[in-house]
Amino acid sequence: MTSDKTLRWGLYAYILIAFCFIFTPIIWSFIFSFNSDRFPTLPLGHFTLHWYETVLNRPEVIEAAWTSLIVAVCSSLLSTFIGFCTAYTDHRYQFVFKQAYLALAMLPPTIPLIIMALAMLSWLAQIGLSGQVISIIIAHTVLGAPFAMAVIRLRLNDMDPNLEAASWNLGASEWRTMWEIVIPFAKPSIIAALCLTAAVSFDEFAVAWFVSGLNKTIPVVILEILQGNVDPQINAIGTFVFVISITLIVIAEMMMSSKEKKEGVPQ
Amino acid sequence: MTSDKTLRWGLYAYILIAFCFIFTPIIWSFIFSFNSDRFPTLPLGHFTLHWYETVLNRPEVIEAAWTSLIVAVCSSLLSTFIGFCTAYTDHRYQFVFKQAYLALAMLPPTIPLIIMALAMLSWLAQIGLSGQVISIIIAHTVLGAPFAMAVIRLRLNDMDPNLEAASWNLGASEWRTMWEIVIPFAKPSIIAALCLTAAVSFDEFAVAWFVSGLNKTIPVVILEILQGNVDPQINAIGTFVFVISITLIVIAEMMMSSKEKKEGVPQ
Amino acid sequence: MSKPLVVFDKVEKRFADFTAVKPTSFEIAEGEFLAIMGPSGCGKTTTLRMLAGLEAPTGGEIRLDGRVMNNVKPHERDTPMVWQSLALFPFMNARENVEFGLKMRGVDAATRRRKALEWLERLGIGQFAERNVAKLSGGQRQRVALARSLVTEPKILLLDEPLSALDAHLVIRMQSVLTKLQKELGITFVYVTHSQSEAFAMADRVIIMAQGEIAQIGKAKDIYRAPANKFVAEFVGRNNIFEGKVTGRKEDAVTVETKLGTFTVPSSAAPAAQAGQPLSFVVAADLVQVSTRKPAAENVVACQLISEQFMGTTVTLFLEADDGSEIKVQIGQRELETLDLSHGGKIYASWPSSRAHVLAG
Amino acid sequence: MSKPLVVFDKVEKRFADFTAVKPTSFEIAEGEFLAIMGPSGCGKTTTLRMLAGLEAPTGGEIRLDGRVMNNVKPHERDTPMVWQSLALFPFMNARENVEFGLKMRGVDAATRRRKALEWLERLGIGQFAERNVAKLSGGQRQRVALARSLVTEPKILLLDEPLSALDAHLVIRMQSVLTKLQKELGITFVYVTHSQSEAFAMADRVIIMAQGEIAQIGKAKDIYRAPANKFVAEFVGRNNIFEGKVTGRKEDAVTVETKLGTFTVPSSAAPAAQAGQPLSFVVAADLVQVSTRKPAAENVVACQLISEQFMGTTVTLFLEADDGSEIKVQIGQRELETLDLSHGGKIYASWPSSRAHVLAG
Repeated sequence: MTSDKTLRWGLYAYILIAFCFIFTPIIWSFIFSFNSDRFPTLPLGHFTLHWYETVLNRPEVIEAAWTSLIVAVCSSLLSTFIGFCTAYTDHRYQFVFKQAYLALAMLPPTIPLIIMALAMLSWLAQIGLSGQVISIIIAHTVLGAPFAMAVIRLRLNDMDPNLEAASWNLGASEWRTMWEIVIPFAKPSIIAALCLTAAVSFDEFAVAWFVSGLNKTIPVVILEILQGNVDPQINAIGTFVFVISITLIVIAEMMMSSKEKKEGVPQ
Repeated sequence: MTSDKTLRWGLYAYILIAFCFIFTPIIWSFIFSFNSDRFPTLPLGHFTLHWYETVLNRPEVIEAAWTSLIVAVCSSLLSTFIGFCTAYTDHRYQFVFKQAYLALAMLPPTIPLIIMALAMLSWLAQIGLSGQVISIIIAHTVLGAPFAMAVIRLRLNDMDPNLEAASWNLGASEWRTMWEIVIPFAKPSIIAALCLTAAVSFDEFAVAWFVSGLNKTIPVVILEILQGNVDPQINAIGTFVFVISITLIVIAEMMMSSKEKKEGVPQ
Repeated sequence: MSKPLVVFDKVEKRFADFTAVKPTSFEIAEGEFLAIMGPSGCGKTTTLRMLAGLEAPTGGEIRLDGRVMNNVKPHERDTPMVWQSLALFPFMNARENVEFGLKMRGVDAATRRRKALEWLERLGIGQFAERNVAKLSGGQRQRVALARSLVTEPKILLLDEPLSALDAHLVIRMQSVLTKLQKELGITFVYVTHSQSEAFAMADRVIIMAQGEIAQIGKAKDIYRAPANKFVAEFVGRNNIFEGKVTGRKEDAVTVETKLGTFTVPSSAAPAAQAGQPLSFVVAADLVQVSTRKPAAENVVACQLISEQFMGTTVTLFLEADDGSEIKVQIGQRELETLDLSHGGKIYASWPSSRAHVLAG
Repeated sequence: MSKPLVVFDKVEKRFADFTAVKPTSFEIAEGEFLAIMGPSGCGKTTTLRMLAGLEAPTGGEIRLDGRVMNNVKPHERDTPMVWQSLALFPFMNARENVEFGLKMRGVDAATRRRKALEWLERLGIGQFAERNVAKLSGGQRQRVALARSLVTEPKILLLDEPLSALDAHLVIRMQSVLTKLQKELGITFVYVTHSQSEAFAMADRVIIMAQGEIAQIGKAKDIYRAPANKFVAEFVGRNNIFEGKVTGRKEDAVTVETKLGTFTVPSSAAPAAQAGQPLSFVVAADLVQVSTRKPAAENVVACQLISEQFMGTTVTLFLEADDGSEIKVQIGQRELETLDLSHGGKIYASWPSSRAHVLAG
């Protein structure tokens, strides 16, 4: 078929562009994080962990890593909990204005982050929460909950609506059914939601920067180091952040796709 | 049912938090963009368009708006084109390593923006493209194409695989079928992809800031103004950006949900 | 009939904008196999769900074993159900699925394991006890669902179109499993289905529902032979229904004028018919004869052959009378071959008056 | 038989890992209504798709009207198809759908509009011409699909299970539309289906396919009366198949020993049978008689009743012989009522030897 090649070309072209402009730079900075030369030039110098060592000796980086960790853990737990509640409510109940509620609940990720950050900056200053870790947690929870809800909702949509009724029918109360049936069924999506919201929090930069005050997260520290001098330390921190994010996202993806295998019913 | 209230509470709680921490600040900055007082205090002063006027008199804002517009239009066209080609290739052809290609094609949005920005900064400097508008366009195209692909793929998945065969069967060549059948069928999703990728480009801040050089986009200018003095002009620009983004996203949503009505076949 | 286990006393179910079940009363005897049959939307599943407590009646009273059940929660009843979708718990293996009901009743682990294995064994799938339910075939999954519902030894088992997803040959197999099981256990089965074949093959009594009401209740044989009204006659099978007016009455026959012509029915079938009254009667498709030459029978209609439907060795001929109304005739495939029927040619359908069944009302 | 319009000459289709169609030869005459029937995966749809050019044969030659079609692209053929999913273009109205084929052939707007409306009118849906196809009923959509394929006035129409998504009563209606249309237009129909009823009711000739090969080809009547082999006997209907060895031969009868007992078949049906040879024969389910007392017939098997299947006024009894093999008996529902069959009691199935049909090979 003649159009075959032309169309496949589209895919290859995109992969090529993506490689040139995203993957290559990332591999580039990964390589130079282990390179002894101060400036990125070819040929490479020798292998070194020096830049990682200097990074680990900077107290503000360690502090930022802790802040990032605390924020990511708290906000992913909170947003997954909220996400599960909203997804289950949506799955199970019909009520007036449900569509409107859901539309509102899904809105936060569609707001430009810079606008959200700006607005929160002035607002948090008004209510005296500016610069607190809790304010970053709240911001990231609000940001992450819609993702958690979307992921868990997708899974609950696959649940036979009679599954819960079958459990009641066999003598389990509503809460027992929640523990014995609904949560086990949704488990892969709950883990996926935890990973995904942790990654969102870990990577988020604009809000964290505007809101953080003294409690800086890792992306904020990267920017601050960068504003000082160009330094392979940046490559080291960048590689570290990249590996964590991609790991979380890969786990989330695996959890979400594993359901298909489980559901597959042979004839 | 006893668990009813507890669960619904989850949804309400989230809406409440979202309102307090996102919608209120945004409404807040919207209101103060029309308020005569220089500092956000209650009671409000009188209604004014003064801040919009001053913004429009700043040449760097006008320039940034143009840059943003050019970047958004170019990158949304490019990424929708690439997205359509990849989605169609995926829909129609089976080939070796297809899964791997698709996984790579979907990866860019999962990379933390700050890392992507960092990596591109040093890479573009290496290849001499730093500070060019074209480099922002390329970056946003790479970023937007996976969204475009996902949206168009969703639509193509709903297409009866026999639709194309039926068109050939009735005497249309492969290219003719593309124009007469595939593109009309995918039209809502193509429009949605254009809006969505334009919004992504319009809002994106980290990459644009790191890569831009003299060609600043709107989010970059916001940040620069903010680093000077606190000023209700920020509220004016923020409101402007917010309205554009939300409009684009609402159009995209409408296009994506309209397909359900079209497909509904009465008995 | 032994004492009633279930009593529906003017039970009604209204939803916001429509009535699913109009006030309905019937009884189910202990040990009975009752089928509730009807087209989709007739209220049969709602009736079953009310018995399981999944829907609350908006009127009347449901009594199970003498106890009023209207406000008893589903998990406080002992009315296990076999679901159309089976609703097996996908993250458990077959044994764990069967154990679930016992676990919820607080039975200790060893006992429930033993009982679950016993039941799986009894239903012939003991070797699959530790297999994930997703890896079982349709028939095996069906048996797990049955075992899961029966392991708590209930007095009554509710079945909601349990065989509708199975292949035809498995349906036959499972029908025999179900009838055998019901006889051996002696418990009451309430079986909801839209399939006449399943209902007629298994049930002691059949309820036919239409638009939230009981259209007829009785033995399969009686429903088939003597449909109570037009709805049942149409639903149950290949019946030709004639509507008309009584025009005369002789000793042994009543003449009825319909738009297809004037026919006679035995006067014993319509003892009270008066001239001028409306009267409907039914002639079953397998009692109609066809011929290509006009026969000298009492009731003859001239038709054209429109189409045929082959079911096994039986053929249903769809004929169209001159006024456009349809007449169905069921004959054997061998018999069909002896007739020279060409599409478009004249065909005469006829039947003896004694074959007509007069509808009430 | 008039001259062949389509010739399949040792046509074969292999995919990477399996052979969909083994080398197959047959001809289709001009104006013939040919049905290709078989279970799913038998290669019937692949055969049709090769004719439409949607699959390229990996061997052999397909000729249409004398022209070799192997490498002709789908859009360069004139072999319109009616799809199982209909494949109507959802963003066009009924008329635009019908016009599509003409538009692709460069027919001017006025002419194609006129022709499209003519065809919609002819198929009785002229009033829905401007309606979106999503807003039409199943039967109406079916007619749009037919009109869309026929508007270019092809010599041949391919139909891929076109009625499988319709309700039973609509199937009957559409069957009559299709047969009428085919007679009036005089064009060739190639109709792929898994439904025996559709094939038998409409087709002049039927091809039965199994695992990529033609199992039997012939008139519906012949296939039904004399299945060529075990596969056809099982596929076509309610046949009881007995496999055994010839043990003796008398003037008029051959005795065959099977695991169910020794039976006789007429020697005219197996003229060449020698003692010791394997022999299989078929007894159609409607030719078997049942009784509760042992009859004095030639061929008797003692059985138990397992289950029943009701189809209209016919009942299929599923009996199990002592060795566990199944015997099917088809009787009328009225006849069933005269028998006192209880589940579990002994039942005798019997048939006269003359009813046995000996299978070839």
